[in-house]
Amino acid sequence: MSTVTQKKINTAQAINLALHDAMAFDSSVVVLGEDIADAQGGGVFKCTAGLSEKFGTGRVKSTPISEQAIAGAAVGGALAGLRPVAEIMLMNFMTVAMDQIVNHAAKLRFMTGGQTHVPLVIRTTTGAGFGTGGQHADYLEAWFAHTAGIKVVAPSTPADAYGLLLSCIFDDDPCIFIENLPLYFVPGEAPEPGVRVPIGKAKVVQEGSDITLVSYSRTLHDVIAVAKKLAKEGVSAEVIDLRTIAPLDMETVTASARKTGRVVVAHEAQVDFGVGAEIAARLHKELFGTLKAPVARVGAARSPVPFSKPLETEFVPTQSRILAAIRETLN
Amino acid sequence: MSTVTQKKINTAQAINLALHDAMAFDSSVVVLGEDIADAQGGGVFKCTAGLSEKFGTGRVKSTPISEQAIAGAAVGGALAGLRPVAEIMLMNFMTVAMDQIVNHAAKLRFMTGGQTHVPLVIRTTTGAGFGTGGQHADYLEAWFAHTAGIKVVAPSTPADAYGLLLSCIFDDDPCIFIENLPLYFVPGEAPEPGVRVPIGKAKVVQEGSDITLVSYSRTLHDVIAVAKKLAKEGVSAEVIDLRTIAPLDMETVTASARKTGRVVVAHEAQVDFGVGAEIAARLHKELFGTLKAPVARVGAARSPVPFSKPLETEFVPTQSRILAAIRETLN
Amino acid sequence: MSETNNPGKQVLLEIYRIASLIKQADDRFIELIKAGQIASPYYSPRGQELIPAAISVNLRADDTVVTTYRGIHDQLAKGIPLKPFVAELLGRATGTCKGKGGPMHVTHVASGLPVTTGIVGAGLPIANGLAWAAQLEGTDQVTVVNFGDGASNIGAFHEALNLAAVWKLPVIFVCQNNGYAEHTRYDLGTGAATIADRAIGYGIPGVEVDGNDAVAMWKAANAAVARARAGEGPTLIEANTFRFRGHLLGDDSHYIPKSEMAAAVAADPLPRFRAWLIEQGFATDGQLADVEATNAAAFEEAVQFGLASPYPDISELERDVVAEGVPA
Amino acid sequence: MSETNNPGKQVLLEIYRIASLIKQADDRFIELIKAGQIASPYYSPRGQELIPAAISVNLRADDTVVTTYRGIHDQLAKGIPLKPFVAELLGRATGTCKGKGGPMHVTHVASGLPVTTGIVGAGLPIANGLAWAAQLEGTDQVTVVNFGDGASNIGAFHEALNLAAVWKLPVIFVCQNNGYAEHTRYDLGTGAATIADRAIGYGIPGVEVDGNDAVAMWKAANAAVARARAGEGPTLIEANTFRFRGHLLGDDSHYIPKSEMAAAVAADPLPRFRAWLIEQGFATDGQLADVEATNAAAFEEAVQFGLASPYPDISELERDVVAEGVPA
Ligand SMILES: Cc1ncc(C[n+]2csc(CCOP(=O)(O)OP(=O)(O)O)c2C)c(N)n1
Ligand SMILES: Cc1ncc(C[n+]2csc(CCOP(=O)(O)OP(=O)(O)O)c2C)c(N)n1
Ligand SMILES: [Mg+2]
Ligand SMILES: [Mg+2]
Repeated sequence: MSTVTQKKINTAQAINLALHDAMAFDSSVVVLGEDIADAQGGGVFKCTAGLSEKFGTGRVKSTPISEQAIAGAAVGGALAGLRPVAEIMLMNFMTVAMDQIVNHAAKLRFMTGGQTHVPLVIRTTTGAGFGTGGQHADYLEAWFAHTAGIKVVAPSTPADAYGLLLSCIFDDDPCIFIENLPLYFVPGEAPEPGVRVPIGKAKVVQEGSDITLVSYSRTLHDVIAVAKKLAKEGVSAEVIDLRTIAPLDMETVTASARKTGRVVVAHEAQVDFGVGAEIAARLHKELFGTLKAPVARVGAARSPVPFSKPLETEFVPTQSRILAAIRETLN
Repeated sequence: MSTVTQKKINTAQAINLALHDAMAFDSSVVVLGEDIADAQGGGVFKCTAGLSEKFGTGRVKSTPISEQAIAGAAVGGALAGLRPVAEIMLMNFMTVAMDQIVNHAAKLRFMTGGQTHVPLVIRTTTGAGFGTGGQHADYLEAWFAHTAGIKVVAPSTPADAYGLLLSCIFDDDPCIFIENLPLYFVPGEAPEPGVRVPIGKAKVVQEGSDITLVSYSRTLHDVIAVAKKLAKEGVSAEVIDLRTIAPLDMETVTASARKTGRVVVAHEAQVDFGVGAEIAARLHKELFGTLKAPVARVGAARSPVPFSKPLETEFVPTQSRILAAIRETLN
Repeated sequence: MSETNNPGKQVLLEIYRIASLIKQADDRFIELIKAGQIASPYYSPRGQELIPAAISVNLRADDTVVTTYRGIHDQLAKGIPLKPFVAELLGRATGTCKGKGGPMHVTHVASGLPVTTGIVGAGLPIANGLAWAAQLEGTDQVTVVNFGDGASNIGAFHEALNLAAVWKLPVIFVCQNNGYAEHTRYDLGTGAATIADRAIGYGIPGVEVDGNDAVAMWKAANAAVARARAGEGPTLIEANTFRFRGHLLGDDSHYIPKSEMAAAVAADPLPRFRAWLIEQGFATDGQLADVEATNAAAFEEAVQFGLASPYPDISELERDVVAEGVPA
Repeated sequence: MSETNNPGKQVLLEIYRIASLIKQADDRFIELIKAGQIASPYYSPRGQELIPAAISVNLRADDTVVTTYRGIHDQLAKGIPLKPFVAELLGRATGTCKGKGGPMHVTHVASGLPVTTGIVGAGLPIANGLAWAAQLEGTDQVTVVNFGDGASNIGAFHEALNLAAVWKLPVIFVCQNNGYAEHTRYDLGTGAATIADRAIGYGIPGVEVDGNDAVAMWKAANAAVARARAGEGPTLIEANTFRFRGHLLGDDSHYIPKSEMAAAVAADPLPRFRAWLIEQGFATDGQLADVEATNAAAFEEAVQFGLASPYPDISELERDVVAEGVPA
């Protein structure tokens, strides 16, 4: 998605902009979540600031601390023709709302034989780095990607956050929209107003010929940094930002892997049974016998998220671990 | 696990036997769940029959319909030195208890720096075949396997159910014990009293040289049936019952794959982001360049579980789909 | 809460028509299951017929009803068309859900039955969302959500009632208290003296009513529906009743004392209501027999339609997972 | 519920010692955070000190207390040793959790602090399990679980109180009602007139008390603990209080009316209690100043210990995930 303007905004602002534009564009778009209305500060991360003042507290509702009720109200509202955007403050809190998301939102279209559908978005954020410890920073995208009927999106830039959120809001099926806490505050290229980024399309962030680096969300930025280092050594890396986890854009990933013959997948979620496993399994099959090295996977340490700073710093897929995996894959 | 006796029992009986033996052996073993006490019938599937009569309603407690309270009581009991075995009637109902399992049971050992540990077992059952429709038959093992700190077990025979349940009960960390509803009623070789089956050890059910078939839970039986058909055609299949999903016994799987060069993984869970992906990703790496064909994955249809019989029958990984995947892998 | 209204003769006869249709449907389904023509667990509502019958006559076609696996009484009361209804229980392509939902999940959007869940308590938060949409759009539609006594102990119940109270949603929470949650007697699983008491914890009206008394049930529903339509917010109704046929078909109710069962059977609300209607001169035995005969004929026609209908094509596994033409 | 007991002088002074220690700790932590020596969100308990102080003097060392991210007051009151406590907030290897837990998750099993959760409401079901173990083993230990007003709206609260009631567990559910859940005022998120009212829905005692009144708080806790020890079951205590320093450090409390904040500050329970102790002749200003000085010295020693302690080795990432020597 190219853009003309040079203005920079951060992801929190981009999300806010997308919500404003979507609500102005379509009166069926409604927003709910804890502390999201302006009287409560417009969201703890300010992503929903100004919405209730502009669109009223009927369409923009702060809720009690009741994630099952939040998700359920979103499901019911969607069944009744609304396009609810529910904020589940942090991804770990989705663990109390899994029933509504997995047993209901994901399935009702099918279980009703197509009589109904559930066009809702659940926005949530996560990610290590701010010392929030073991219960506030998990990446659980693989759970939802494993569930038929749900789309999973995880942008890494403000512009993609804007364009993908619009696409999710106007998609006719449930979407899990995964934001990253540290990225909220990182400025980037501003989006083009109203321009939607398609769900299910990865983005080649940087073209290259020696190796393919696949990532998404915050980790993508570390991958880009590592790619820059490699460039200085004369290694040409192609960097792909998945942007959508489900459905996976294997066309883009496979095309790149076919070209480079070497692939490293990096994400902040656990490696085992994670998104990297699905990508590796598919590349192994689709490019059988043609890859020059096995697909490498880099992820978080095999532990809960630790509090202590030095541990938290090493917990995530660090640039040095990403680099090590690349070097191993190159040899 | 070999056994001398010729007596046959089914998996429901094996589970019941393991619970009786564990409770008799160690007074810290306690059991809780909906309708599990004898006054309520000893469990809807009778797996807990006779326990409350023998060990009292203090150690064997029926609960309200409150899965969060059930899982939480198990976590707290475990922290206090008990070895709770909680029954979550069906796996889909674990969606309302995910917080206690994933944010607490799995993490407290780490988050307390080893001051505490959580030796609980959550028994649950699932599986299509009985016309229970979209919200009563999902396989969600990949979610738990993706979570650090939890073990995931899914036996396919009465003897393994008995021996693995004992191991899980006496393991010092949380275990998710996945039973299969249709298998409850299938008789098999009786276990040797008191003999535990180790967690994390797959079982070579049948040795073979042409192809490796990896499965677990109910699907394993279809795989065995297909292997028998293949034998008649002179195809020698090695059949592996994983028995434990996390930690995966890749040693056994890899050794077999190294020998046969061809692997098919079959399970009733969704293929995408499922257990088969992790196995394929690891084999691809560990045996890079030596496999004769890509690892094939067979799973449920990419949909919720349908009610209508003909659809339900085709939803699961049928023998014909397993066979087709094998043939493709053999050529 | 005004309970001054009274149901008239026509309303009472309509309640009887619906309740007797439910009983006939239940009897017939059990025959079909025993004949192996429905392969699924089946949760009989026998004994609870008067509750939805007395509620539904207070509802409009555009009001919505959310129910559970034990829901054929609620669905029939809301007016689901019989042919696609029966076909759904039979898993046929002509069913309301093309056979994909089945007995535990019968829905029919056109009849105001958008969600039937098999997860205890899950319908309550969803009902709030339906009511929120009506509130936003300024229609005066109401949503009735049915659940059991056992469901009142799950977290979703609590979160949903509290949210509905705080948002003043037009929802009627109907707890059909049949005294048992599966095999667990009310008091063994529930700390509250009455489910209605729990309304205090949400600052909303909590009404305990004899769900086996058509007039009392009608009055409670009438008042709650009026309150919801007027924008005054939700009501929790506890309708006391009993289930005669166990938790699911095959359950021998061993956990129910023989005396309790005997007393309940002796007080079967349906024949009692029938006798009362005659005794009060609202109808003659013959007139009610005609109603039953008409029901029976219509229902049997639906059964034959269902049995003659094809099963869905295997390709239906790929359909309705996500919107047409979009990769799943 | 007998509230006849009264705290004696020694008890009142101990309550003050604890409460003032909590305030001193809070002040010091905020200094450390502003100095960049703790890198984590911090949830100040300032204003709520008297609640755990008055509860803890009713507890035994072997009783357990479950708390939340806003928990340093509960932890200090239960008697957590200061050095490993401070070290944990600083993320050091000498911390109670080797620095792996951090400010939101400080636990110390030896002090009866086995669980501190960051998930709203999650501590309540876990408290039931701790109490169940005590009930089974026939010890008369009790478990106190602390949570906020907002937490009373989440499903886990409901399920936990109901289970505790039905199982007659020795649990004291303490809702520290500070009037706000993050930025949401009590009445905007909670349908109940009082949280204590919700006890009716579980058939257990619900006690509303001024949590800023040490004597009233002590009496409520004393009665609830006695009831639990006697095997008579759980109690829900709603302790009304106020938080002075926002939801978490950095929160400017913009959502709290200036007048409300001013009134609260004017009624700060800690100086009020201090003045009352002197006025009642329980202590002189000098004696209380000594208590504060002793606290301060001990706490500063702990801070220096923490600051001088090493961070955990990176290998700690692999440790404590599962039992030693077992593959994760
Ligand atoms: C979350 C969840 N837990 C458990 C079950 C299994 N289950 C199905 S019905 C039922 C009993 C419900 O009792 P009640 O709410 O009284 O309704 P009734 O069946 O009596 O109409 C249970 C435990 C479920 N479906 N969902
Ligand atoms: C399940 C869950 N939802 C949301 C949050 C985010 N959160 C943390 S504290 C808090 C407010 C809690 O308010 P209250 O219960 O009144 O306790 P207080 O902070 O006032 O002590 C919220 C919403 C969480 N931690 N867990
Ligand atoms: Mg019931
Ligand atoms: Mg509060």
